[in-house]
Amino acid sequence: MKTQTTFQNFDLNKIPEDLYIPKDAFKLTLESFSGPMDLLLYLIHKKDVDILDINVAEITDQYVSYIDLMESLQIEIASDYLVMAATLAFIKSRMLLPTHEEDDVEDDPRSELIKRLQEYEKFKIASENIANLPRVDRDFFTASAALPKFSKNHKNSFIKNVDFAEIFSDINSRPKFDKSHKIEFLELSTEDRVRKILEFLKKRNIVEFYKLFKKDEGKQGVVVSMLASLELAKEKKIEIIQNEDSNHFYIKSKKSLNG
Amino acid sequence: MDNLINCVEAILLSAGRPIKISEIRELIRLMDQQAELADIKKAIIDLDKRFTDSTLQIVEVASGYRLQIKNEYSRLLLPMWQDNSSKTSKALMETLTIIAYKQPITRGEIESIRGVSVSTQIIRNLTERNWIKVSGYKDVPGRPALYKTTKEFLDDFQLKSIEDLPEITDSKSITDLELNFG
Amino acid sequence: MDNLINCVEAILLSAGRPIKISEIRELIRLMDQQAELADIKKAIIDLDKRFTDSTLQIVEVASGYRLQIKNEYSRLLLPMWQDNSSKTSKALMETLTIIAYKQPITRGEIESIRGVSVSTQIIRNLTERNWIKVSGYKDVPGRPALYKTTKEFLDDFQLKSIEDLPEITDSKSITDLELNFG
Repeated sequence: MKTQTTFQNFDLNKIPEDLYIPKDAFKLTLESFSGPMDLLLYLIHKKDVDILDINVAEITDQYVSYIDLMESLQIEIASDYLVMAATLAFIKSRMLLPTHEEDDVEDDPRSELIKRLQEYEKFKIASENIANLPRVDRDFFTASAALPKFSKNHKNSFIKNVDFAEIFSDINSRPKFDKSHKIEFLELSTEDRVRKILEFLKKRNIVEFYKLFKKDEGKQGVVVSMLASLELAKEKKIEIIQNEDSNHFYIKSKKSLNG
Repeated sequence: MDNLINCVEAILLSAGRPIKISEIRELIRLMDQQAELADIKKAIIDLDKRFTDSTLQIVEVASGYRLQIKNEYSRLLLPMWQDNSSKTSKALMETLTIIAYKQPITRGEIESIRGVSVSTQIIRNLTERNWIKVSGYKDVPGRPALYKTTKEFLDDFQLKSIEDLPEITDSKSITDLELNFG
Repeated sequence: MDNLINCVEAILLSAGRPIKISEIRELIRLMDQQAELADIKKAIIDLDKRFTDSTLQIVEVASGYRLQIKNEYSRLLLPMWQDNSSKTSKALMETLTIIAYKQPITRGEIESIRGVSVSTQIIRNLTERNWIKVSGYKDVPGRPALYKTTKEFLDDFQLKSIEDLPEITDSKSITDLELNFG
């Protein structure tokens, strides 16, 4: 922990050479923050100050430095980090304004942030406690044994017709949200998708939403199709329908389109 | 029936999951036999005694009684099961924790506590592990799903009920100090 | 080591699949202990004797030794596995389907097709139902187990051979939807 003061004066464009924590290890630390609140708490505790005594100006500068550092280490920064940076900058600017004696505690521009930090820290500590509870297949193991032989007639009665092909295509049709689809060259355009949806609706009146994109288009395909659908709905060219009991929704062309 | 202890053992061994006393009674009834809940409970205790010199033990968790290997053998068994399925990220654990203590809760509410968006992957991962489930939809615009933890979550963390979760405390630094704005 | 019988018991009880003597030796070696194959074999025989009055027995199959519940308990246990509306979960059927079509396949590969982790519970459940088995180990770092379906799987689902599985036709796959944005 002591060495970390070194980090505060680093050149924003590169990691200082006297930094004796290896670059990779440092990157790992930065990546291990679960979000902007986690990073902020880290910065506060690092200074060994109480949350209630935050010096917003100082913390803001450090926070922004860390974000810059993440950027230079090419860590993908969630927009939430930037939102927090803006919040801090806003509080900092408010703090710089002259205060009046009669201002009470409620007016402290930091109070909202402090409340959120306290609430978050409570759960952060609790989650560390839960992570340390004994867990199945990590700290303890369940016991079981293979089933005895069941007679054939008994067994056949309980396996219904299973459509394996349907199960398989169902798995395949699911977009893989966990894969990072780095589609470098394939830039999907909403405009293009709008055109294609209209073309398709000429042949068929109604289509399930998931058929509007292809598996290999990944998340981007889903997003572009969604944007295109919303655009068309806004222009009143299509209707978006969802049955109450279903996760699927459908794109239906409005009559004017066909008639 | 004199064989009750063995019946309980066979049921617990074949299930590989926690079993309720009432489930055991029902299986025995289907054999045209009778057993009172109290008898079954006693058989469970006797069975656990029989395991004294073996590697087995009976543990009660949220969904019932389960056979486990005694903890002293965990180190021996770990290499067999070491895989990614037991690994969890900090973000996943935070999300799970907030759901556990604040259930039922929407994704948006979790996000506002964590200050970061909760990825679909985390929700899917928690759902797939059967640690959380949708318990309903909040009556606000958009009708967002409300999440709560499951019995299986308690089982996997060897807990009997949600009250057994570690108590949630305000961090020392927060409670001990007066509001002191400089 | 005097504790060898218990180590063997713990391994077989937690594995949920047949285990080779050499695997047992390896697990014991990882604990910085030594055991000869002959000693392990003897421990297995001793353990089986210990099970005389219990519901368990050790069965040797092609891929090793496994613990099985004695056949006299099949009538007691059948209803538990017959009522599979809830227990044959979607996740379980999906995993089985992927193994059926893509065998031999590792757990990691199943996970990447499903997009979510495959719980140990599911693999164990499928193995205990005798629907899948380990057919070998993939020659990549970590040497993960390769799973394939068994003859019993074919029997239970009334398939004569694996070729009888319904063909995955192109019309059913997403890559070939009518809406083919070129």
